[in-house]
Amino acid sequence: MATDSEMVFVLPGDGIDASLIPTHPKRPLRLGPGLRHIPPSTIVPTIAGQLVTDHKKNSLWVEYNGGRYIPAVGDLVIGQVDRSAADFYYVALSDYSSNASLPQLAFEMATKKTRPNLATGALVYARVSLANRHMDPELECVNSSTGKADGLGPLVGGMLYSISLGMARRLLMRKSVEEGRVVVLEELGALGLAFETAVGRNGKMWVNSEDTKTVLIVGRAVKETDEGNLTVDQQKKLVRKLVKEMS
Amino acid sequence: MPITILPPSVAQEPTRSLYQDGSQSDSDSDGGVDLDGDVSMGRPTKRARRDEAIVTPGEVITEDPQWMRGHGTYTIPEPPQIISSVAGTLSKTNKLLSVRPLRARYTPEIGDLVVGRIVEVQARRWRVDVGAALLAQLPLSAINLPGGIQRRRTETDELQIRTFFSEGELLVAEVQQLYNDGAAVLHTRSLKYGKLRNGVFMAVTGTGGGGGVVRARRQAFTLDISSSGAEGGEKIDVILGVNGYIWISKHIEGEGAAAESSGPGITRIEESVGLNVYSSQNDSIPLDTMREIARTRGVITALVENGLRVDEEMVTKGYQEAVEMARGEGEGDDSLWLGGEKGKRLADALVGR
Amino acid sequence: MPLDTSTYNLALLRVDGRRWNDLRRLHGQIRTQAAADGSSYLEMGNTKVMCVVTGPSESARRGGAGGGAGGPAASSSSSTATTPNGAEIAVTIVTGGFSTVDRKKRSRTDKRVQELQAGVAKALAGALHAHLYPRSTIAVSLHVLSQDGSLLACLVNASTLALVDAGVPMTDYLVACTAGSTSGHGAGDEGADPLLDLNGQEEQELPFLTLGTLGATDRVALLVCESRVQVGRLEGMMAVAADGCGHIRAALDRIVRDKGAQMVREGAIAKGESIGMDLD
Amino acid sequence: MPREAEPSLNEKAFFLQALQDGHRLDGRKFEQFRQLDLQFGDQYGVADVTLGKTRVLAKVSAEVTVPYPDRPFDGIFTITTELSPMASPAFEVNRPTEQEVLLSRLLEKTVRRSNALDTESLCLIAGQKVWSIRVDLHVLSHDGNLMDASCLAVVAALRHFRKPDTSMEGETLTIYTPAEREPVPLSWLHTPLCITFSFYGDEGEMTLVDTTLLEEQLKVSSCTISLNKHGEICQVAKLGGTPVDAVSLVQCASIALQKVKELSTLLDQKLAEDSKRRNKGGLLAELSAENAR
Amino acid sequence: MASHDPEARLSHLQSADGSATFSHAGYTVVGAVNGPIEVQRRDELPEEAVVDVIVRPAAGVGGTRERHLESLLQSTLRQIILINNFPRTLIQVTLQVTVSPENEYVNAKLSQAATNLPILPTLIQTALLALLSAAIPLTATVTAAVLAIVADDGASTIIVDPTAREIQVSRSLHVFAFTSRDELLLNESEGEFTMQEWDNAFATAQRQCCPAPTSDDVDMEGGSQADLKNFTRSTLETKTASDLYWK
Repeated sequence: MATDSEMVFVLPGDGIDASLIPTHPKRPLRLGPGLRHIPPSTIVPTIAGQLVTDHKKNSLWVEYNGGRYIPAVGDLVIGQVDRSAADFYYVALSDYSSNASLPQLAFEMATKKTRPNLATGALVYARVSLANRHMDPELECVNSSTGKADGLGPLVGGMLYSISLGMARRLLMRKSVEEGRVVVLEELGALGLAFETAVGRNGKMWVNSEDTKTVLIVGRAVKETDEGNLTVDQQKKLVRKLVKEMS
Repeated sequence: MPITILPPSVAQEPTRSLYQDGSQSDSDSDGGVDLDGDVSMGRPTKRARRDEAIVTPGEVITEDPQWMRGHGTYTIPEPPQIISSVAGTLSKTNKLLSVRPLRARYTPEIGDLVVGRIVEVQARRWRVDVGAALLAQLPLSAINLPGGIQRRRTETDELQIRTFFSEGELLVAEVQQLYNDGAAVLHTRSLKYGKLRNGVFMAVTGTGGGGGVVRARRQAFTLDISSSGAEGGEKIDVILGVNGYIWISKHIEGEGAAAESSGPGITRIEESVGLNVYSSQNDSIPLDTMREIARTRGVITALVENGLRVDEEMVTKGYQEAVEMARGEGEGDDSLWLGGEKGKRLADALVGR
Repeated sequence: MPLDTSTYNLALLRVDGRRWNDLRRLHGQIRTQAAADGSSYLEMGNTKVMCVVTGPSESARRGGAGGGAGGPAASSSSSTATTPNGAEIAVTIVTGGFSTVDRKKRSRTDKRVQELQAGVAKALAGALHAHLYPRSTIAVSLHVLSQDGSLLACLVNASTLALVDAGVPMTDYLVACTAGSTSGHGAGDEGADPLLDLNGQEEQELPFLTLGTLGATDRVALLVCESRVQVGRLEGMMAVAADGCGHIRAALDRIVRDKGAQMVREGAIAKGESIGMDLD
Repeated sequence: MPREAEPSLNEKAFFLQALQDGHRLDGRKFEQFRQLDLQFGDQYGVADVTLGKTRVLAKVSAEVTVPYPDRPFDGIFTITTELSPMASPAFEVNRPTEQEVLLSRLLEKTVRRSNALDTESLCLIAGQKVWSIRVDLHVLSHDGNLMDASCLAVVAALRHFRKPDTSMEGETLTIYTPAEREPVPLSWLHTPLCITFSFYGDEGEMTLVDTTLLEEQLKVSSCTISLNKHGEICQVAKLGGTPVDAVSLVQCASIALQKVKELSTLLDQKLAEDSKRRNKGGLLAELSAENAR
Repeated sequence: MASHDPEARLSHLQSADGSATFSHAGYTVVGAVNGPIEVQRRDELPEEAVVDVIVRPAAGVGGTRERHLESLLQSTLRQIILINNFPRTLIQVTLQVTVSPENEYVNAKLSQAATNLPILPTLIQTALLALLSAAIPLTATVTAAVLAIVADDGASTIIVDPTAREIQVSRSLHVFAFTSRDELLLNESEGEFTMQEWDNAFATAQRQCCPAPTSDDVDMEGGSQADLKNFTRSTLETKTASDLYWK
């Protein structure tokens, strides 16, 4: 990932040292969140955080935690159905934000006759298919090229927890243990707890299990790791403590 | 401060004396009542009142599990009981128990003839107040186009939706469909339905008693006014919407609701559904007809005030009676008023009291 | 402040001559307003309240546009209680300036009035089967004509009557009654008696509470106490008030039944079918 | 208008299931409060209450003013509660929500109407000059149970407050600045606090105290009982909601008494700690003030 | 008399998207930022975010004084927030004053007729920290200072961060705010002053708010006055380090 060992902290409006801007010969430069390009060639941070350079992918972004979820195309999110109209569900991604729309046919195998019937207050795991500043975001629960759900769709049962956007990002990393340093889920699984989770980039985590207690343990483990900034060792200790407490 | 002794009210007397009897012996200690000792009060109306004319909220109707609960009732699992949730009369249909409330807002049913008022115009439909809990809707596709043309509704129709019906206008329609939440969808695709003009609107209670419109064989009929000696028109149309909204208007031959029986054959639709069906302009109405419309309105008001049902029979009889009464007292505009004592006399005469 | 009620111990009679467990004269009528969906008039002693119910009718849409003549939208001065996926219950209380001796006008934005409104609305929401009317509003408008104690109780009872008249389904009558205690707030005073259905003067001088129950049960929908009283007295006062609620329920029921019987007699409604058949 | 988000169906169902199994989401017992922290400001009359993630701050201020003509011997005592969008965007400025009205009425009844503060002692010259004591309540973060936290904050701030000392010589009233004379505490009669119970289940058969925002949103009804440690009820409010068995309400009252005793003890202890800290600082401050001159 | 060192806590209010408590010069202000959230239809701007600022006094209800401060803050913050990034949304900044300095020698009046200006820098600074905490994209950061000009036997002296007593005896009062790129963003002056005095005040404020970027040892240079610009940087640096502890 980031090749720079040194942490580079930026504030909005700071100048960025030219050496930090990756210069890949072929790939175009990709700017991630927290940066702004002022033509012709100035790059300015817009938020406070750690500047991260990925020379391989020729990309540059600011890593931070906090704030409100702002939808971006491709994000996996957990939404709550606010109301349904003729062809759409209107889905809330975070409190007080405008609703995203989810076409009723954007589900696996959905036709006019077989589309899922979601009540107000139901949860869906979806992917952001359209997001720009001028329009309300759009979601889909199906991979439009393969027609497969890929695990997306209504979330039935279980419990929803709010977590920080940073924690959601860590949990969604391909190697959440190595890179994200979250081990609670693996630890709990190793102790024989059976549960399933879904993590939304919008700071939501859904946990389900046959056993109510397991859901409670998983929820508390992740929330306490998140709120307490726990290290890997602390997380392991927490898991042992919670499991002991609840049994 | 002087001690005030209030006379006990008549209605209150039985329960009150009962209460005093029960507690007289221990009225000087505060142990007369306690929270747990009072469970016998629970559902006091269980069996004792079986002879009552009506059931009231909270009253246990039956504990027999063979019955199914219908409208106006709810069940509790332990012990299994069907309990009334409204005040009204009991009705049973096979094994279904339901309670018809003494009075309630109109509950739409498919096939009902209703009179409504346009409240809101939307892109492809109107929203209509029919006196129900929810506004009914009338889709653009559910009306007759002027001239009776049969075709899909186009964008042009959508743009000039207000030329058909606009806010505040009245119409008569039939309930075609019901949504899960009880909201009605109307249609006016018949010659007997459509925009209302040349008359007067009145609202009485919908469903249930106390002088409401009752569901009857015919909700719309024509009243012969020749007996009143009216010149010009000899008939007026009366539409008794099941929802308690009523329209009384000048009779027009071959048009409007009363054309029901002698309605034109299907081939004549094109000719008769002229452009004027969506006109909001009244025709000229002879003074006599206007007077008789007002009299009819007075009759219905009198029926309502005296707690009588409103249907074709009562209105027709009432109208004849009113004409007789007016004749007896000599002509004059005063004879139109049928409130108070006069209304009561009319009502008494009708039910033969 | 001289305690006029202090004479109670002499004859065990209250200022108006009642014993501890006497209700005041209760007089009520339903169907007082022909134009309303439901209406009532209720007197509990000299506390007199009028109630008009409109609805259930379609709620004005969020965002303002539309709505209209379908029914009076909840005005900003009313307090509303919402039920999940059901009708919204909007309560407005208007207090006539002439309802009290000092003729003080209470504005509708007065927090005390708003609290009363919220109390009545939420209590009704727990008793009505509002889930039968999604997207609707049931507007309850209460007018206080005269105040002489037990106002909240009278408001609740009048609303119940009017809602029965409007044919809105409910689990049972929601009834309310006050109970007080002849004790001061001190811990002592063991001989203190509970009192039922306080009038205005007693409310001024004695600790009291208003209790609302669902029918003649111990299920408490409403409990409001605004005076200082020993925690040990609570149970006794609640017991007396609950008992009073049972009697008020019977009284309200009688009012409704009398009206129903009259309507059946006059032929305004078809006679109900006999229930005797549930025996076979 | 921003709307308060409702919990999802999944949350509702799971929460109730967990409750029926005897668990709260954060692992607390049904009658257990969250971590409670009470801090006093550097200035007199500022109390900052943190209850889990709920945080409220009360500030007391005093000024001399003219009494109301119908109450010439009483000082003026007001409590203002205005919920700002800081606590939740659903709160709009100048448009009190029902919650705000009920909170303000609760404080009014609990603290003001129960005569916790002796308003007659605020009178300086009858009919002409009285102290006007004002409490401003600021909700900084709202995660449930605003009622109990606010009530504690208001009462703590009032007990912590010192008003300027005064003296009467003949007709002249002197009000001393804090630099001249150490300010004096208010005349305080009893310490009412409130405990809110929330009910769950179809019959309201499960009872929780100190609910989080999510728990609060899912309650079927609630009851707030205000009383002091001597067991005097100042106010009870169960405003509607699902009917609850009378017996459980009576039980709530006795739990409330026990909780209020605990809170009172905590409050007394915190006040004592603060005055001890101040006394030390007070001497130092006096010395340094002397030095500065 | 040494002014207190500035102190700050970030992201400590859980319900808000971003929050900060900032104490400086005898004032303590709690700030919360929510946004971008749904805006009321009637306030909506088609191309920009609406910035709503609410200032609430510690005691008493807000009046014209607070409305004035709100309008100053609103126009200032609109300049640094990238409002074009979030059209048709609302960014809501709530600032709650919790402590304001008391003059030991005067009995406080609730209805203060005193000046609005001294609190302005603290409000601006709190708003900035809360915005950074909420990760709202900004063009730059901002630093503000208040100065009093006291006439002393004909010669006038400039006092940075004056105390309540110094303000009382001052002849004029000035507030300046500069962006991190050293552009003047806001100036409010009141009282009697000459252009010369204003120039001097401006120069002092500029030195105060825009310390030379190369100097590492700011404390020495800044003297007794706090260097808020570097304070902002170090506060956010600490926050970022703590948020990204897992990296």
